[in-house]
Amino acid sequence: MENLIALLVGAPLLGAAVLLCGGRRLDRTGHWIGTLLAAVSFAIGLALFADMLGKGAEERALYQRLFTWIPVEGFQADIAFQLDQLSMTFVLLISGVGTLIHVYSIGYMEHDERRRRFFGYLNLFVAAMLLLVLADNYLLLYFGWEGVGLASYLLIGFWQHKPSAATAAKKAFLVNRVGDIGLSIAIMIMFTTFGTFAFGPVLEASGQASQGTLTAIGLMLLLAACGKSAQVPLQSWLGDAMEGPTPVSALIHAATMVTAGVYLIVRSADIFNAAPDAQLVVTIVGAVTLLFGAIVGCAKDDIKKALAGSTMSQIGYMILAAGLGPIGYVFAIMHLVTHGFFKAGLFLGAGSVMHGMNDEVDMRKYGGLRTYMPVTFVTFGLGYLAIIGFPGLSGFFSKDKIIEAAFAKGGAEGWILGAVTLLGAAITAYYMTRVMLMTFFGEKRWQPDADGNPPHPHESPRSMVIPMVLLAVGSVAGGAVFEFAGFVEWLEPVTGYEHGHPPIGAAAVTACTVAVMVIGVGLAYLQYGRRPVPAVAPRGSLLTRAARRDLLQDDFNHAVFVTGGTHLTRSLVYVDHSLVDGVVNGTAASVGGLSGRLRKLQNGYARSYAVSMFGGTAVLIAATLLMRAV
Amino acid sequence: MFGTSTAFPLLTVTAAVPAVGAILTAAVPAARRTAAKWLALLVSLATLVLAGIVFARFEPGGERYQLTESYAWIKDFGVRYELGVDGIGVALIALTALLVPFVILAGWHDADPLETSSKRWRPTQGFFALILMVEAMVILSFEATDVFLFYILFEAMLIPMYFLIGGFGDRAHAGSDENAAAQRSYAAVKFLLYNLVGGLIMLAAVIGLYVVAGNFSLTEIAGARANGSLEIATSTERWLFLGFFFAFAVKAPLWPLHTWLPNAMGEATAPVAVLITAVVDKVGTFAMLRFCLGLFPEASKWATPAIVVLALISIVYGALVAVGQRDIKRLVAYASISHFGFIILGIFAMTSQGQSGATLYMVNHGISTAALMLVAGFLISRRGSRLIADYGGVQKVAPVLAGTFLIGGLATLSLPGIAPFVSEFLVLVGTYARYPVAGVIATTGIVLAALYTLVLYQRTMTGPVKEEVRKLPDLRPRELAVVVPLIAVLIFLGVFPKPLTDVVNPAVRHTMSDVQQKDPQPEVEAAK
Amino acid sequence: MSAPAVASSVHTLWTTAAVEPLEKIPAPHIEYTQLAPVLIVVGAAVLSVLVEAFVPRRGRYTAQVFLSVLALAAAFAAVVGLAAGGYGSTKAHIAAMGAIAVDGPALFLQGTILLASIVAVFTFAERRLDPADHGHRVDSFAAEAAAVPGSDHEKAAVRAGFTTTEVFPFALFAVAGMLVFPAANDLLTLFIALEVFSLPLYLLCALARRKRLMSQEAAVKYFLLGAFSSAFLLFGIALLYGYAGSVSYAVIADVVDGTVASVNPALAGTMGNDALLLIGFAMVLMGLLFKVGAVPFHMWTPDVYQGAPTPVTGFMAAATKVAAFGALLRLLYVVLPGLTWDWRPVMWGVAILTMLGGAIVAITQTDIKRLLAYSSIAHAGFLLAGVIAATPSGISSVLFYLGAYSFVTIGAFAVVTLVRDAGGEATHLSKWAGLGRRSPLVAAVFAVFLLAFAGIPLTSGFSGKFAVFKAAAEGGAGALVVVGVLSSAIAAFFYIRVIVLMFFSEPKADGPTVAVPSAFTTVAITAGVAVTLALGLAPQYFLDLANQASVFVR
Amino acid sequence: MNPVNYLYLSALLFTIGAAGVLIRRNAIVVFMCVELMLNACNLAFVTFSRMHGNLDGQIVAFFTMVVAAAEVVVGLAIIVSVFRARHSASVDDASLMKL
Repeated sequence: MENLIALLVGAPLLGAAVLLCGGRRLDRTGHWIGTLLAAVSFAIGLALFADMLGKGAEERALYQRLFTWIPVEGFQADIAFQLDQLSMTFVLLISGVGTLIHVYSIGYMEHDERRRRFFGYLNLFVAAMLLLVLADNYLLLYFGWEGVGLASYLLIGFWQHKPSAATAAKKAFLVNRVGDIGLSIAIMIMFTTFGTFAFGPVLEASGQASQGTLTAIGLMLLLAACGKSAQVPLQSWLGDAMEGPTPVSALIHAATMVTAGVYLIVRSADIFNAAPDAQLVVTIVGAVTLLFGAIVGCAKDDIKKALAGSTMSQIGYMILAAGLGPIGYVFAIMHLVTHGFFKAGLFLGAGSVMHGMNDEVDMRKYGGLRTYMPVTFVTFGLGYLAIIGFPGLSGFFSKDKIIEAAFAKGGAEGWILGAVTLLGAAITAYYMTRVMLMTFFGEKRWQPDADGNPPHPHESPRSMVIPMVLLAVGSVAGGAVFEFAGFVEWLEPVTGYEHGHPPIGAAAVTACTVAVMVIGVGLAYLQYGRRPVPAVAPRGSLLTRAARRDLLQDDFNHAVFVTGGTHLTRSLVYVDHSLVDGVVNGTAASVGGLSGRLRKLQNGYARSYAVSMFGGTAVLIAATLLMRAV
Repeated sequence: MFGTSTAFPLLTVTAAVPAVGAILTAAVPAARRTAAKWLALLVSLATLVLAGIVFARFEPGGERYQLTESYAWIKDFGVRYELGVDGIGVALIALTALLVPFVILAGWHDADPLETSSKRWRPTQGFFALILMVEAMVILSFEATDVFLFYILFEAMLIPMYFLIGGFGDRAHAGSDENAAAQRSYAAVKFLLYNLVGGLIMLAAVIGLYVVAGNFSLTEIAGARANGSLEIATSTERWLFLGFFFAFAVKAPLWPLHTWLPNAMGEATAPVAVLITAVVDKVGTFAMLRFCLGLFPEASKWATPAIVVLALISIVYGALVAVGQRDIKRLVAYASISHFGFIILGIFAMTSQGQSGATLYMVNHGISTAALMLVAGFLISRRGSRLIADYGGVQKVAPVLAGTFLIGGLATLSLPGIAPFVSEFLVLVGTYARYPVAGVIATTGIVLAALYTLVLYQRTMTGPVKEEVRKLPDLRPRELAVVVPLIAVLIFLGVFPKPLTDVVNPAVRHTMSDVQQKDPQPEVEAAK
Repeated sequence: MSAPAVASSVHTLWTTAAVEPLEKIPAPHIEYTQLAPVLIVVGAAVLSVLVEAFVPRRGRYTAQVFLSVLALAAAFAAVVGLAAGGYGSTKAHIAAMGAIAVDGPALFLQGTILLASIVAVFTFAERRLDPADHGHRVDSFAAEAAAVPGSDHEKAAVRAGFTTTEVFPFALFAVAGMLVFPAANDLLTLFIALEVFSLPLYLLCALARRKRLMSQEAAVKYFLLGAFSSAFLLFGIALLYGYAGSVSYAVIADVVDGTVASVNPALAGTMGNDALLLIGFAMVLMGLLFKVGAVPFHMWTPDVYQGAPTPVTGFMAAATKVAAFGALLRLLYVVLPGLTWDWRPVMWGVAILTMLGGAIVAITQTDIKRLLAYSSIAHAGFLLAGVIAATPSGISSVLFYLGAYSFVTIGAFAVVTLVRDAGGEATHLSKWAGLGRRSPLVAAVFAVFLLAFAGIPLTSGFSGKFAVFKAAAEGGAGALVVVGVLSSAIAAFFYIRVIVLMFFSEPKADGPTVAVPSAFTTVAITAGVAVTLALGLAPQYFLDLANQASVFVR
Repeated sequence: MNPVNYLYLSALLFTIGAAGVLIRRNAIVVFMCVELMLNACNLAFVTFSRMHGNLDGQIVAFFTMVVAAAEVVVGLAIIVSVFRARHSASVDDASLMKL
């Protein structure tokens, strides 16, 4: 059975290879091949899942070792896979949602002449992401980690002719690279500490390492997670990443890749468990980000950017949960999966809307669309209810658990985190309601696009609708299924689990959650439901304006890194040319000058030559005598 | 002392074939230009086959130096014609023999005579003959186990390189022809003088070595030092080490002795630039590993801190300056400087991972730079400009070219799955194991690498299509034949470097014992 | 010393002479066979004077070339014969009543000089480079030296097809002097040999066919300065004689060592008076350094090299250096070994000055012949480094270097004669631009010579440089090696410049043409290239020769 | 009379000759100064010969005279030819080649 694992990665990889090297002759069939191979991967995933369910909790993990990747004195890196419950969860999410989005893209990218390549990139991404979650050591994980980074780079910049897209892609890659520093340093520390970086040995031995070392590793891993999962302070790329085609935003920047950070932390549970300081930092990052993202989400008029902000904040929840330790890991993953469903659904919905509105993204130019694209409305609505945590829908279960766990952390810490998560929930409800209202309700604020032809909103083709429906189902049912099918028990062998007891009983927490959710919705309704939405954004409060600019993060980065860096490089180029090179050229020049001066002595007069001879002899004699004297 | 001595002088033949080929190519009459090209290509392929045989005949488990040959040469100077390869040599010979055919293929039309030039002037024959001559000398220098023999080749290979740089400049040059010629000969002279000065200082050290050791046989001297029969005063050893290292650091090149490289690579044609950075410069790093560490272990350890610092400066500085370049080829040159920083760092980290990494790095950097530089060359030859600003939106008109260029770039920023990642990561791990701070600083290099690569790609390949670019044709079959195999090799070695590491590991083990260094042991013995 | 003592002693001398009859002076005993090389050349020289006198003009050229080449070849054969006969090693001894040493260094150097001269004579004999003038083939020498440049007289001479075939006897006499110079075993012979080869050279310098004013100027400078220096040399000899009471190397050496057999007490005063010794030594040294062209006695070199007819320049640059260094070696190693600690520091200074001075000033030269002149100065510096080693390996390395260098030099100057324009040889560097494009072969050959000068491996220049530096380092002159290395780096720069000029710059429209030489020059150049590469690739055999030849007899 | 004085004289003559070479312009005069130096040498030889009481020095002196004569021949030949070509015997005029 375990020999199938390689195929999970292999199938989409093959697809990528075929599609990218195949050339124009595959333009017709390319998208089908891509979708098929993604589906194959999903099918294998299901097969393995079924097989896994058949086994006892302890012997569920499967291992497959292909070959030694880097065999060097004292340094062994294998191409080897580990499929346990955690990985399996991801495999299903990735291949499942992945396949749906492949299907969706068939319709969405229909009119793009580079569709074949788009599917090639998508397959590449799926392969890399699966490699990431299937790796059995950190170096191979790093392989996948960079792989998804590359795929994301290619897909964000898919419309390369748009400078904004190209820039966004570059930015995403670079910010991720900063995170990667963390991952590679973490691996280095592991290697020097444990002599290996395979999950098994490292995690087992993690207890024996010194506190400081573990904290260092933890923080470095967190840095990596921040990069990949767009957490403060490395969050700046996610908003711009929305330049990519919407399916990409749905798959990579909502459902799967951005959650890799959460996977990394949960996977390294043992290390973090042994390094409370690192855990604390993790929770802080999570908390900050969930507020940050939420606030940004409130201010954006670009529907995708609003969703991006929400993604940021939802992942904040997951990171926070992961930071809570055994009481949170499971729920982090659970929220991750549910979020995968509803956020992907929301994005696909947004895409569908844009599809109908001549790719208009400004919500202030939508309005009253519910009648024109009913299916989109419904699916989007369900996703909306899920994300705000409407009781019974998936988001409710997962998020509520996280909030409980946050309180259960105990002490001041617990209170603060709990409060933050609650506040986050309220804001979530607020901005999602805002999105909902601005898009589907109220009067039409449509405007003709650049070419002057007014939008004719219509329902999207079936290939796009079906995935939306399926995802909607997932976002409705997912939570309940997990809750009652025993997601906790499923993951517990891998991540460990202990039940957290919030100081105020679980019921109370739930009550609060619902309450704040209602408040949030209410506020939003008062602001956007009752009175008409201005077609041009009002100036708004200072906070609003800051939030529109992503809370000035880019301005900061630009001022510090871009401008500073430019000056640095410019001055270095100057130094290189004038100083380093100048010294050498200077020496050469001075020798030349000396030569020119000495040359003057050769003045052509025999008598002066005679003088030099005479003088030379005199010196010679003097020197000889002197030698004898001393 | 010597390992499996072969009846058949395989190493000599491997070097002799291109040398003879060079002479034959040069002898081809002016009219038969194409014949000369084919001859050169065939010869280089034959060399590749021979290199393959060497690779195959080399037994990783066997003696340190294999396929050895040893003949008396200049008794008076204590010089013998002594050849032998260890794993590192084998790997680099393979690299050289692998790249040259592509260099020749890529430079197919670079040296076609202009209509104006006189009938007796035979640039094409000269161009390919010189390339083959360089190949011969480089290969032999990787084989030499006699310091003097190595020195002679180290110096002699400057001459053909010099003519390649100065004689066959990049036709795509900003500015007038005179200006171009002036800059080209400036670059050539700069190249030659830098390396000549380095070489001459090394000459002083070589003579000094003779005075203290009495012969030049690497194995004998190292052996004598090991068993204590040859004592060298500490100060003397340090001076000699510095003499050698200076020459290699110029060649490598190490900051602040690097400024000749951008000029040389900028002015030379892309294939020649590849020859410089991918092949000839490797002799420098190779020599550090074999001669500096092999002959002067103590001095090497003494100098390590300073060298590590310089290497770090090279890494960061090279990358930053690369970001600021306006000329594609100069950008690649500075990128190479940064990479050479990694190689030297790996060598002097004195850990198995570091040195294996450094050796792999030499090979991988050679191939990846070749890929990137040759594609860049194709691009430049199309548009006739080296300035980044003159491009934009190329991927729209020439997707394959852009794609290969991107892969080359990704290799340069050492993305996992492509060969350079393996070596770079090994270097980093190896360095961190001994000098954590240095390791961390070096790691920042991976961001900077991404920066200059992606900036280059974005500015040239993406965005709206520039008017002058609109007409550019995509890669031609000949050019594909150059790029595709290189990329294939890169990806293969990125996923399965074992064939290489198998030959390199034993050599590294020997070097480590030369410098009497043990890898730092992990704090916690993980439950394996 | 006290005057009366001398008086008395001298008095006794006279009186005794008065009493007993003076015994017969013993007839000098000359080993003709061992002096054969010299005698052959001198004889040939005398013969060729007769040829000048009696053979009709038509036949002279042929006769002279034939005679000189034959004589030089024969002399070389004689040298080889002597060497084979063991006179280089076991049977080495002092011939001609202590006047001339027949030993390894002498034979080796004589061999080198003879070979170089043969090649040089070939270049003398070249008559294809210039277009025929009034139907007469012309060589590089004035039609009639006595005629005023540009005068009707000269034109007439040209019309009549006169040629200065006297150059051959001159050359032969010069060679004879050079043969004796390094073999001279007493200061008198040294001085005579010096003059014997100098005077003909002065004249040869004046005989250029083109640019005669410069040629004559060169001659004047060379002559006056040469005479000036030889006066110093002579005075030095006088002082040494005053110091030791003899001009014989052996005796002087003994006195210096203090191992002299029996000193006439009357002479004890001057003997061992170090002031005389040191001053005298310094002045003799100056005389030799002048011929070698060492800084600060080098200033004649560029002007003379530039003005003299190029074949003569080549001849001078090669043969004179060999001879002068031979004499220098013998003086320092045979006469003054006891003085090593006095002369070494001085020579250090001279060597350093010479190496750096030559290299640095050469950078800014614009005339190829002057450039080569300065390069020859720099090379003199390298050779001095070898001399300073004061070890047998020092001797052998210098011998080897001289052999290697002389062929490169003659070859290089021979190439210079080929590059011509309307005004004769185009020696200005700017004229050489793009030569590599016009005639790749000539340019390539010249490049080989330049690389040899620069000491790039696989050329004889490198082998030689390595040999002398190695010797110097072994002799404890490491610092000299470093200076030498630096100056070779500087020197490399201007050799490279010429190569750049030839290959990388586009040829000018009014650029020079490359004359197609006759067999003579071709042979000369080919020999140069062959030796350059041979000594670069497989120097061992010649190194062995030099080693065997590295023992002075005393 | 103390023969050493002759040495002083010869040294003086030599110096005078050298000085002449350095300061006089006319080639002939310069040349004569050289001759003076040579003769100074001769004087020294003869003196030493007498002091040492052997004849080597005197023999050298004879040789020197011969050489001097030869030099005159060659030297005058050259100088005269230059004079005829330039109508000046000044050493300083002969400075075409420099630097």
